[in-house]
Amino acid sequence: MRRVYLDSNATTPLRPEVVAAMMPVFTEHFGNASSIHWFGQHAKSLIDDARQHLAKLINAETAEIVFLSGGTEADNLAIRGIAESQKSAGRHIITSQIEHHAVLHTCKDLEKQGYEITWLPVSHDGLVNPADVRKAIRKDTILISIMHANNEIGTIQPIDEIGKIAAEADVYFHSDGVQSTGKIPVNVKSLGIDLYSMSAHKIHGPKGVGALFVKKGTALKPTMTGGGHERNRRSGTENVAGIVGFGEAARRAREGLMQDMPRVGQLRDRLEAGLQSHIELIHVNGGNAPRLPNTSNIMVDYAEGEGLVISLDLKGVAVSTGSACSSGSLEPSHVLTAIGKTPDEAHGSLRFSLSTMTALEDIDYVIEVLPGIVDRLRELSPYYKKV
Amino acid sequence: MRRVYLDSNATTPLRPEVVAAMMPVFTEHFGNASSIHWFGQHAKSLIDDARQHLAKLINAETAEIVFLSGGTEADNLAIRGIAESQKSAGRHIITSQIEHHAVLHTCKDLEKQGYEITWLPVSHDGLVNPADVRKAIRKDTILISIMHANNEIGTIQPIDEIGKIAAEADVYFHSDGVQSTGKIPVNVKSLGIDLYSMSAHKIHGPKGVGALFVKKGTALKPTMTGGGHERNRRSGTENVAGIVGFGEAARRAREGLMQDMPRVGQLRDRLEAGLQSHIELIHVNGGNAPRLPNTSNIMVDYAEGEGLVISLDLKGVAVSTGSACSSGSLEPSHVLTAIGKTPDEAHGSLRFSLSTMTALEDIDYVIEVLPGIVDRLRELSPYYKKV
Amino acid sequence: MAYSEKLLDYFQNPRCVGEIPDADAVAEVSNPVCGDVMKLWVKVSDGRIQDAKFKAQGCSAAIATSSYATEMLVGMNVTEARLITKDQIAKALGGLPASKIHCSVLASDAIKQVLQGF
Amino acid sequence: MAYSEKLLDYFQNPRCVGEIPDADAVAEVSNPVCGDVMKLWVKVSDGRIQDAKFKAQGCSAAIATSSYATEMLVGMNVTEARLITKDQIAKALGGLPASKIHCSVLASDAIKQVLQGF
Ligand SMILES: Cc1ncc(COP(=O)(O)O)c(C=O)c1O
Ligand SMILES: Cc1ncc(COP(=O)(O)O)c(C=O)c1O
Ligand code: FES
Ligand code: FES
Repeated sequence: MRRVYLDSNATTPLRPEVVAAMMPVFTEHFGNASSIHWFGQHAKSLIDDARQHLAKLINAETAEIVFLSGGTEADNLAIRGIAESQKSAGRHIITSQIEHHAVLHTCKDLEKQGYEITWLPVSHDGLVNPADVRKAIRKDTILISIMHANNEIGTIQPIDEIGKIAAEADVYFHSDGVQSTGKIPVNVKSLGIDLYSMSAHKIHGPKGVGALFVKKGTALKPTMTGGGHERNRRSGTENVAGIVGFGEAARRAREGLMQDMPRVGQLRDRLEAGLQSHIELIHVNGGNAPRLPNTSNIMVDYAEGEGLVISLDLKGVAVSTGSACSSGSLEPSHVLTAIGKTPDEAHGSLRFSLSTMTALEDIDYVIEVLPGIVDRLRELSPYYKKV
Repeated sequence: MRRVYLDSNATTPLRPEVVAAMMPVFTEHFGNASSIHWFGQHAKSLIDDARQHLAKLINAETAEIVFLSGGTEADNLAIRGIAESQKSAGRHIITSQIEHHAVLHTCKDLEKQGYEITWLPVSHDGLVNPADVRKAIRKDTILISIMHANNEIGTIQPIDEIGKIAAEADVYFHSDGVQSTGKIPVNVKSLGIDLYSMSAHKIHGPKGVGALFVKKGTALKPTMTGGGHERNRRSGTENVAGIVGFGEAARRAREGLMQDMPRVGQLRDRLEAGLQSHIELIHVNGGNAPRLPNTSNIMVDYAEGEGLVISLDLKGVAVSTGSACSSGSLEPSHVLTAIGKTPDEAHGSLRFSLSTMTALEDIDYVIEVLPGIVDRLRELSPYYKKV
Repeated sequence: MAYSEKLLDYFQNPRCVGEIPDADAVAEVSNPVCGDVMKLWVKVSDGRIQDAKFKAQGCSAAIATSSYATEMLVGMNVTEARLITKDQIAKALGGLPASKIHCSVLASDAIKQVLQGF
Repeated sequence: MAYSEKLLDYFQNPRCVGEIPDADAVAEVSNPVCGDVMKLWVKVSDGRIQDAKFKAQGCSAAIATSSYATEMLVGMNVTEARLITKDQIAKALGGLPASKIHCSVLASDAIKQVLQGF
């Protein structure tokens, strides 16, 4: 069976070049980067190189990149680290209703510990209004955390404006850049960001590796203590191979930003146009907002998302209903609810997420098979009446 | 130049079989284990298999194994997780003076937050006295954390006795098993352990992957929040390839426990005998206690450890002075200080740590080159007088 | 795939789909958590279910369990049918993943409701 | 390797090792953090250091910097020699990793101490 993978916002396969970069690290350059002997120093230099690739991708200094175990840890460290270090200054945090669970549940946890969280709403197009951020700032606000690009609908938040507002108010600004890193240009300096979360496996790097950009001078209490690795920002033996893979993935992503991503955007547009011309009563969520070039969230009236995903899977096509983490859950997506969808509408949504590895044929195959699937499910629906 | 790697307690190279198991996961079975489509479900089944290998290695149930980013995270989750979940019951923790920094610094951090820590001393052989543990238990004691085998000197603690004491007193018992897992038999059930830390890269698995055994029913507040992975014990997209590698490493380690480890022990004994017959004034730290078969910590009078390490490195031999994490530090090892060494003595210690990949020739090469190095350094010493 | 072959078969080739225009009873139930719905039509005579048809807008588990349950109904007597449980349905389809157990509630609820008047 | 070639050379083949039995001054200093020691012998006449030798029990950086500093001393006049700083020594050997900067203190301290009487 033909296998088409369109769930890149959940995770991606490694690029062959990334595997090639990692291979020798497993068996030859396998030292512990803290060791002073040859094996250790060689490993350390590999990490230094990777750190440069990451820094370059987002225009940071190498000393500002902290390697971690993934995007979830990056979000946790940013939010818990600031909350803990600033708690004598205040306990108010501003975030949005459409953050990834790694931010959402971390803020909820802090809420239980006595922090106050302002959960900003978003427009029907899935955008936070910077004016709302400004209004929400109080004397005891210690952190603003607004994601760069949303993982479910791909909308890109106006974080440059939010960065300015945060800087004026002298409040730390964290942005979850897990979905944007390597897909759209990022310049942490011009965006006025203090903390930026990244994850390797969304851009053809390995799972279990992430990074947090921490602007020089940012007070951050570590969440993981031990040997004092990563300049005391994060303890634990460095995952050298994973970091090397992340570095290579970042390098390739940066090189591809100008060529690969526009092509991905064209494929995504072709998908949306193709589906819209073959299937009635479908809508693109967040379609009027600036979006990641690779993401398309489509609401199908009179059909349920999981049934669509399973049907597509049986045809070899991998997509998701929302974020992978919550794919076991019956609850409607909090993102779709936040943009004003009813639970019912939210339940009929499909997320297609492409990557630089997506082929034109993959798209055309989906345009070929999905209409029949939707027809079949709609015929089962007690509400659907053919027009 | 011949390269001899005798720093396996810092980290190890991957076994070829481990690399082979991981390879297809990077590019073919790369799904996000939370996704409901084929790619995701396949990834999930790979994780399930790995979880079985881990469970089998230490005689746990699969549901009791939580995959994490390493031993440091395992220690942090165990200690912080219990401290947080039990804080209304009490804030007293018992640990030892020779724990790894991941335990040591985490307890220090809790100390700053108002927890009380009892730091148990160890004997000159590097052993905690179970009677001391019993005496230290108070009404408000919520956790006992005593490592299984020490990373610097290899001494194996009487954790079976400590486990009994903890169970009688109804206090949670955590043991850092990062160095013991896969090197000596471990049975968490008969040892009376509630939490047990493990790390893949010490047994020829990948860095950046670890696990915590969490006995069924243990109340543990997660330190990493987000998508609710690992049965809500640890959020973050699972590092499927890394977990598969850990599983394979665990499986091989279990198979090798009865054959490989005795051979490693013989090589270690040959090393100690060879060095003692060729170099005067050297002593084996912890030599009278039960030790890991792969570890030898040797104190060389009238020479300094880092100089020995660098000299050996220039001959192609990788060893360390103490734990890799602190190898950048001037401070004497807290472990050697705890067993009664002066800072001066502690500074003259070398750690050799072998693995199943160590060859007889590696050992003989060290016995050949080290005497000359020691001689040269001793000749520089203002204190040394040839006997 | 976390679903059994049999469940997937009932999802892909559902039996007893449709409406019964002259049904003796109709029920419509929805899952309060996800909003998925099932509508069930029956023809009953002599205390026995002569025919049953369903329609559903829901997940694959909802569709498969609804179809299987509807098929079960045909020919059953009403008293027996009332005893059908969600677990029985789920089990007959090879079990359901933990997060999907609630999906079979649709069918068992619809049966209970549609048979209320008999 | 975090050390320069030059530093490693001074560590492996240290110059000016030894004792001067009829030295004009001897100093022994130790690093308070790690306990490593350096002993320095000098012969001084006409305000000029005629000969210098050292012994050290310490890390590779300590041995290399001690050796290099001792070698520098020979032929220098005392006033100049007093101005030698730890950074100067470290720099001449290609720099030191952050955690090792303190190791060159041994040599600069020993120089200051041994020249105290002149
Ligand atoms: C926006 C966003 N933030 C955070 C994460 C978590 O990153 P990771 O999967 O590396 O834990 C993800 C993906 O899962 C994401 O899409
Ligand atoms: C005893 C012990 N505990 C914990 C750790 C930390 O594990 P990791 O290196 O996987 O973070 C190590 C090794 O570094 C160790 O030897
Ligand atoms: S998810 Fe709604 S019934 Fe299954
Ligand atoms: S470590 Fe003691 S002087 Fe370098």
